[in-house]
Order: sequence, then C-alpha cells, then structure tokens
Amino acid sequence: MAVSRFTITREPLILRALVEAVLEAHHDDARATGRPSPGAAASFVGLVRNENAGRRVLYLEYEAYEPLALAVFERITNEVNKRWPEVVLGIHHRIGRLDVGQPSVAIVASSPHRAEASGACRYVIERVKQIAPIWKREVFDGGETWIEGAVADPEDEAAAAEAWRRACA
Amino acid sequence: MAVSRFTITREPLILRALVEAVLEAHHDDARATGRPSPGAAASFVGLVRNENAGRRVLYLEYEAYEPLALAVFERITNEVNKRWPEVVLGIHHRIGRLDVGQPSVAIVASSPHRAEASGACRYVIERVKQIAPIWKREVFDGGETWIEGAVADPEDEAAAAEAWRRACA
Amino acid sequence: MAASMRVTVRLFARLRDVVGETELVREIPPDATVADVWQALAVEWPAVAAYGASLSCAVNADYARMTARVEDGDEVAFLPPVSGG
Amino acid sequence: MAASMRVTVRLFARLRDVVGETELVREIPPDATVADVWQALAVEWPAVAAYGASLSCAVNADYARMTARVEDGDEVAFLPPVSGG
Repeated sequence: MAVSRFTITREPLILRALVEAVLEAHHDDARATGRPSPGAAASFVGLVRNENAGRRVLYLEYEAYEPLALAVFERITNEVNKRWPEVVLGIHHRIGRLDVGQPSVAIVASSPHRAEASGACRYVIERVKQIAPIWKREVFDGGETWIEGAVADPEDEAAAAEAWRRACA
Repeated sequence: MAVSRFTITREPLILRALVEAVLEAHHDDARATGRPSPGAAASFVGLVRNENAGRRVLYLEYEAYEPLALAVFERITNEVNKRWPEVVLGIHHRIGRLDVGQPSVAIVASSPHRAEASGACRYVIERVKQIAPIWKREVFDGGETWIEGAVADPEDEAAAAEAWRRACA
Repeated sequence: MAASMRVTVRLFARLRDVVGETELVREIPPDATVADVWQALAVEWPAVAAYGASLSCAVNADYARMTARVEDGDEVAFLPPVSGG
Repeated sequence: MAASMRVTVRLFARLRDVVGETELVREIPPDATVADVWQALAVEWPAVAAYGASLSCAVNADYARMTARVEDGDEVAFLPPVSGG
C-alpha cells in the first residue's frame, strides 16, 4: 500500500516511497480521467547542512502544528492545481531531532511535462518555507537558537507571487 | 559501493541510488575541502508518457552514442560548475526498450542551497535534450517514428542561454 | 448571559519556550477576538509582547486574523515566524 | 605518400536505418575532412543527403565541425537531431 502523499512524521523520510505514491496517484488519475500519464517527476529534498550563518551546526530540532501544517499542504496543492491542474503533488516533512545530512522535507511533483513538474516542485518548497507552521531550533557549536523566517500569512499575495517568480512560472 | 554518478545503462533506473551517490560525493567533497555539506537535493525523472502529439504511445526504444554521451554529461557538469562550483551532479540515462511509466532519465543536483540545486537540475535536463547524443524511436498505436528534436551543437551559446533561462538562473 | 468562554491556547517554538507551556486553558469574555486572547497572554507574560508585531494566529487549526471572533471551546494558536523546510 | 586513409563511420537512429548499417569502414583520401566523408556517404546512399542540413558530427567520440580534418583510423560519427530525456 502506498504511503500518504502528505504527512508530518517523526520517522526518517523515504524519497522513493513519496515518488511512488505520487506516480501511483497520477497513473490512477490518468486511467480514471483519460488524461495523460506523467512524463516528469521533479523532487526536492531539504537536508540538514553542517553550517548556517557561519555557525557549525550540530543538529536541528523541528516541531510543527500538525493539523494546520497538513491543511497548509492541501492549500499549497490547491494553489498549484489552480495554475496547473495536471500536476500531482506530495509533501513529507519530518519533525523531531535531525542530525547533519538527514532529510527534513521531501517534495515530489509529477506532470505530463517537465516545465510544470519542475516549477511546481520549486513553488512548493518556497511556500512551505513561507506558510507551513513548522519551526526549527538550531543547536550549534557554542549555543542554540530558534530559526525564525517568514511571518506566515497565506493570504499575502506578494509572498505567493515571489514564490511563483522563484519557480520561474 | 556507490553507483557511478554518470551512466548510460540498459538496466532500470534507480533514483534512490543516484541520490545516494550524489550526496555521498558531496559529503566527501565537503569533508575534504571544508566547504558546506549539501542542504538541498533536487531531482528530475523523465518517464515514458502514454501519449505524444496526440498518438497513443506503446513503448519507446532509446539508443545512445555512449562514449560521446558520457563526455556530454561531463561537459554539462562543467557548464554547471562554472556558474555554481558547489553543485554536485549525477545523470543516469537508460537505453533500450522502455514501456509507458518507466524512467528514461534521472538527474540529481545537490547544493548547500536550494536555488542552485533546483536551477542546476532544470538546466541539466534542458542541456541533455539539446546536446546528448541519444535518440528515441516511438512505437505508437498505428505506427512508429524516430523522434528528432534539437540539432546537437554544444558550442551554440544561444541554446545554452535558453537552458539557463528555463532554469530561471 | 455574559458567561465567560473557555479557550485552549496553543503555543509553539520560542513563544512556547518563553511561556513554558505548550497549552493553556483560559477564560475569556464573550465577544472576545483572537487579539483579546493575545492581549491577556501578554499581560500574563510580558516577555511575549514583543512578538505581537510578527505573529500569525490560527483558530481551530485554520489560519485566522487577529480580528476574528473566538467561540467557546475554540483552540487558538499563536505562531512565531516559521522556519520549516 | 598519397596513400588513402581508413576511417570507421558510425551511424545512429534514422540515419542508421536509412543506410542499414551501424558501422562502415571506408577509404578516404589524405587531407579529407568530415564533410568529405559525409559527401562520400551521400553519394553511396542518396537518401541520407537530406540530413546534411540538420546533422551533427563527432570524431573519436568528441563533437567536431564538418570542416575538421580526419586522420587515419579515426571514428567519424554522424548524428541526426537528438531526442534524449
């Protein structure tokens, strides 16, 4: 049985499982609707880097407001599908302690054509960073600090436009 | 032992193996040079779609001029690293008969930061389509045809510029 | 009829660290808004007040405006700037 | 001194189908270029001539210009428009 396409989990992320889940959903949809099957699957994996802002990172601690994060993943999917109805998405985000090198987020976007798959994948990671209620505390050589990025506002159209711009769409 | 990061193969493509090979190479390089470890891995998988130009596709037959294709993968990597020295790449392309749904090409780009990983991955698929000496014959419901795309010219700077433009870089 | 309402307040990341609780239950007056819940919190824990300028909030796990009306039994969440990915 | 040279000609995709061979060995005159090798091929198989306008070529598995000089023992490849990915 395929894994869920949208999840917040304490378990290690398995990109392969997410790719399979997205492609299976896409093929199911293609069979049901007569639409084209996927010709491209773009993926993005975020990993814990060994340095940040000049600090030597030891590990990160992620937390999420899980029900809202899942609702946000659905919202981002709707934003993508409004522009590209043929794109199928999956988003997995890990929480808990993550050591250097471990994947914190995995995103997969499939589409009949590569431009939409690549653009959607890039858009999603930008939007996750803008509006997903997820936080990381960085434990580095010499201290620790909460990382604070964007003030989450899903209705901020300038932010969404910036994400589309970065997605080159 | 990790798989080669650049290969032309008749065997099914395993994205996971390529991701691991790229990340392992990146971590090795980071350890050796003191440069940052990867914070992002962008992947692209091309799949055999069930339709093309209104034809119902049954399967594709890929062939390659293998030594030149591998040299082209190296050339594309040099093009990427000239702009982004910190990006580590891997490119696997399959040849032989591929049925609908099977991956024909897998590309992975890792980088400390997501913009370069995503941009490099998109640039590589564009360049592979422009200059890799690989051909596909499409067997469709009602006939078969060679697909002919770009006249390969690695020195064509307008083509490279178009690939960078599509990569939003 | 002016009975007070009871809401659950959820706090995350640095806000949670400042307050020292992930979850509080508080009585609020009828017709209270999310902003009223926040003000009461800032009175109780003055150190959180600085977050008022960079705050997101949600009611029942749905993003909401600070002006949104709160109902009895609601879960009100206050979110510092996010850093997922 | 004007001994002829021997080159291996590699053909791919539709070009290979037209000629019916993946590999040919041909004698060419000294000082021949890739274009000369192609011209000889187009004389032998007139059906390939139409490909002259959309051709790439390689010498010893390295992209080359049609004006490149060919050496004895070289592998000369003619490539129709590519369609990988």
